[in-house]
Amino acid sequence: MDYDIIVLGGGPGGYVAAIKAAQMNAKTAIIEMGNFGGVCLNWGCIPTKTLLKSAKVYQYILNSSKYGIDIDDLSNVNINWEKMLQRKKDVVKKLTSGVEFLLKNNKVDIYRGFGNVIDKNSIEVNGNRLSCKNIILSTGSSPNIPEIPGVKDGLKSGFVITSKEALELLKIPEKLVILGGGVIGVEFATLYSSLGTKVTIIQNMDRILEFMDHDVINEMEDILLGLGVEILYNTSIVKVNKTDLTIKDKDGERDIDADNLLISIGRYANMKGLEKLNLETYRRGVKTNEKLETNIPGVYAIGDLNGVFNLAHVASAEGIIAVENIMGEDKKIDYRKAPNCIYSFPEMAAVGYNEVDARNKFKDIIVSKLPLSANGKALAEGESTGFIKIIADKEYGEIIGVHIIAPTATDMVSEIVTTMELEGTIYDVARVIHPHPTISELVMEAAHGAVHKNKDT
Amino acid sequence: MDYDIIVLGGGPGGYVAAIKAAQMNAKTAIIEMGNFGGVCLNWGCIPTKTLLKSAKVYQYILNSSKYGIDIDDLSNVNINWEKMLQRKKDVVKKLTSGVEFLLKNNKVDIYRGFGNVIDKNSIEVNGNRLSCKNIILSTGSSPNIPEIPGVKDGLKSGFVITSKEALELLKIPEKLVILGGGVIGVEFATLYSSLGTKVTIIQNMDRILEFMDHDVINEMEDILLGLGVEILYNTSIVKVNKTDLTIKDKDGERDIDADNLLISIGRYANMKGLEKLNLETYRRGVKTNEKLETNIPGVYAIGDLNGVFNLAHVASAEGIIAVENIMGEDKKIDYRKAPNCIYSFPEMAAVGYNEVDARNKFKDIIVSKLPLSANGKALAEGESTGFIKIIADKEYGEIIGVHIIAPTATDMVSEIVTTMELEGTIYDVARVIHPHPTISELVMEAAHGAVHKNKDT
Amino acid sequence: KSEKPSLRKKVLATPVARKMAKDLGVDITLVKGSGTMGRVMKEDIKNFHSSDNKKK
Ligand SMILES: Cc1cc2nc3c(=O)[nH]c(=O)nc-3n(C[C@H](O)[C@H](O)[C@H](O)COP(=O)(O)OP(=O)(O)OC[C@H]3O[C@@H](n4cnc5c(N)ncnc54)[C@H](O)[C@@H]3O)c2cc1C
Ligand SMILES: Cc1cc2nc3c(=O)[nH]c(=O)nc-3n(C[C@H](O)[C@H](O)[C@H](O)COP(=O)(O)OP(=O)(O)OC[C@H]3O[C@@H](n4cnc5c(N)ncnc54)[C@H](O)[C@@H]3O)c2cc1C
Repeated sequence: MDYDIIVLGGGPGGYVAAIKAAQMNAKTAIIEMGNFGGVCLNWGCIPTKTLLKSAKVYQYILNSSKYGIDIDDLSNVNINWEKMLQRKKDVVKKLTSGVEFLLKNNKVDIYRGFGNVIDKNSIEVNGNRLSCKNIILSTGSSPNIPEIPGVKDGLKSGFVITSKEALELLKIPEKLVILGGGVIGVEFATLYSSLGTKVTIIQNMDRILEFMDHDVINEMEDILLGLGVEILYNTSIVKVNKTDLTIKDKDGERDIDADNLLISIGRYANMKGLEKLNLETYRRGVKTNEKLETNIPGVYAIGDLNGVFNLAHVASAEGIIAVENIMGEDKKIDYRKAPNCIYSFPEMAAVGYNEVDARNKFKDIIVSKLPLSANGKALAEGESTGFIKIIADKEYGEIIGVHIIAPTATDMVSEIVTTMELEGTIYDVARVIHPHPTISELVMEAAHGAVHKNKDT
Repeated sequence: MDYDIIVLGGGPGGYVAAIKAAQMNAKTAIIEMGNFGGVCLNWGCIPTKTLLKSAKVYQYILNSSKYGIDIDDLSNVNINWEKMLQRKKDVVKKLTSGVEFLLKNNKVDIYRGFGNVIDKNSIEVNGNRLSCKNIILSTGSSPNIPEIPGVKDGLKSGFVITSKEALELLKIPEKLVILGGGVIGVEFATLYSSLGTKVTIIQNMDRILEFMDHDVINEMEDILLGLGVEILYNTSIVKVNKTDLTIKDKDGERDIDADNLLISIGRYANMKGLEKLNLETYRRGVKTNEKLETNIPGVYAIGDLNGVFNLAHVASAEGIIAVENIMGEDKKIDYRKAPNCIYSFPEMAAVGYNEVDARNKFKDIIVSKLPLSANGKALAEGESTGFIKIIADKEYGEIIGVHIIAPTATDMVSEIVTTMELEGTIYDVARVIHPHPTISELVMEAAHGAVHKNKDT
Repeated sequence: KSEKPSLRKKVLATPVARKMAKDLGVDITLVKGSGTMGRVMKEDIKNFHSSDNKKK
């Protein structure tokens, strides 16, 4: 046996798993055909957030008068797109080389090339066959491309793009159409409309962000409209032409033009190189149990490949759990305690049940919601759009869901995830002395509100 | 008896106490001679943070090129000081009227005027004597003024100012000298140096932020120096002249000039109107026990008046505990779980023990520290100055102190305060799935680091 | 001094577990915790209670 564990794919699932394995003294190898960090560091989480920060600064400049700063003529302010992209490249480079350093430092053997799984104990890479006791598959996902006439030609000509190309356009489009109002669609709508692009989202149902809490959906729609984004509901694309597209809604068909059409309608699991394993799959990817094991003993599937949550931190958490299980521990993943975020302006962060699901699942729940406009720090920051909503079960007051829209929502939600991990209640959170003035005081006040409501009934 | 509880002073201690009392069905009155919200809403927490946000936006504009935004000529960018002050006024007004609304809404009787305490069961206001079973004193604090020759005249002429005047200067000073390198001094140094003022801090010892963790002190010094602030250590003011001052250090005396001298060397408890009670006091104010009761049964003292921590959220927490104790519950304040913050660029937030105190108090501790430059979100934001440091006791891994310098530190620290409230350990926090990319991931990673260190030894 | 031997050791438990133990009359010090560092979780109280009931 060459290795105790071979990890296939060096994204946030794979590289975290490999480091964990090595730290637990397993002889470990990782195989990566592209760049370490996978989609997340190279074309996902990090590059989008880097550009979004630039867009946020640009928005501050456009709105500076509100803060008491006068700019004589806004035509003096210009986006230097090349520089923005360069900053993104620099950040990505720093982080990906950091990952490679960490892998080497932890004595993980690195193989660069396409890994072809021969059977559950061997993988071929660059003509060499490596043997191993266990395999962790973390090959990630790729964007779905719909079968719409003209899309293939559009992809070739560069008119149709995926999130990857949207991060390295030669120039900022004047008009961008986004097919799909999920998290990625919403983030790109935020990014480009903040930079001055006229953005249209085409959505095949009557709302965006399908699985989110309805209050989040409603507020996020308002936020996007406020940025000037147009959202076409119950609309589909019939045909993609050279520089425009034909859409269809209940009133019939019409053409709209665009500089680019961004496709963001979900992702499919990367199964290339895994064919020989005969893995059991389901709609979203490779089927796994709570321990992240596939139908083949000793073979684990983590991250976007199993498709439960397409989120980097979930991939990493799964990677650690898979390794711990291989090393003889008995660990399970609890997807209810995995937060999800949107890096819009303001940000959205949520964890646990949304209100409707909570009502269906629990006998009695308490819902407490407060607007950001009731918060001193939010007013001081001049950013008081948003809310915090806490959902607790009535019996013990245990927190089972939280939904936050706030400028720092993504950093705030960790308080709640930690509380849920420790089975904390609204009574606990209401008592915690939150610093003043902070937006996180609203968490405390919403918890107070929940305690009150529970008394009344 | 007119009232179950009379609250004297309508700051964040008093108004929160009054509302809590009314909500617990006590017949409650509040007496306030100035504006509701006290120092905090009117001349403290809120106005400073409002101006600091404007200053932060100004800094973004000055540094926009780093984010890929070119401004042709920075002379086109001008601070409109009047507008900045107006925004501050608007925010303050909104919040103070909100407080008054809340008091009325909760059926608290409001008396406007100076309250003179006659004895432990009666207070005189506007010539009326109100009787009550319990009194909660929350008269707050005022800035210390040192007995330096020329200071009194300087205060009259407007050359010497306190934090209150520093929030409504007619123009931004070109040169500001700040006496005292505590939290308030550091925040005003941040504010004015960000707006272009040449700031000098005069400190009578060899470091700023006396009681903070030494890593915080060192990093904060670097941050201030980076903003162009000059810090004169082991220096004192000998004499204040009309437009300059004479300072003294080990090399002797010399004159430095300034547009203003800001005094921020701590605050003293407001005892006016309390004389007849014969309250026991100590160096920092009125002496209280863990239940917030003074030496006089039925009389409680909260907030800056007892001076344990001069922090608004501590005042509010004490107010609630005082009320609960009056209403027959048995509650105690735990100051170790009260966070403290500095709204510098980046922010600082801490809770619990600093490293040196932790070493003295506990037999064995674990310290885990990570720089912000190791964090993807911080790099994406272009704001990677700072660190997070977790201190845990070795036996259970319970978290006993955390020190954070980060752009969102003040919102991040609540995760740790909650963890401490729930007696969480480094093992728990390390397992919590923190969203990616966020700065709060560093909390998880520092906890991981602590777990590792604990294994090694 | 040794009236409550089970209280000698500090029990790490979640707020929900503590409340549930109180409601169900379970002595939390007797429950083996499944959480990190042996923290007693609500699941542990539930399991302890139902197996306790079966014994009776
Ligand atoms: C635009 C965008 C923004 C996003 N933003 C966020 C966000 O803010 N937060 C968040 O949590 N998630 C975000 N995501 C999702 C996140 O990027 C993914 O969930 C995450 O990257 C999944 O990690 P993974 O390790 O499973 O797979 P991937 O990151 O896809 O990595 C898989 C790796 O395996 C390699 N590989 C595949 N097959 C083979 C093979 N046969 N041999 C060798 N190597 C192989 C690939 O080259 C790749 O490097 C975003 C995604 C996109 C597209
Ligand atoms: C510049 C500055 C910035 C600050 N920033 C922060 C921060 O960011 N975060 C933080 O937590 N803390 C901050 N503080 C501290 C915070 O403001 C105080 O800790 C807080 O206001 C104390 O609340 P209090 O209710 O005890 O007293 P106060 O806020 O001082 O209120 C006392 C009230 O009592 C009234 N009063 C007094 N005597 C009488 C009487 N005899 N009759 C009738 N009315 C009376 C006064 O008019 C006043 O309204 C800051 C302070 C300053 C000066």
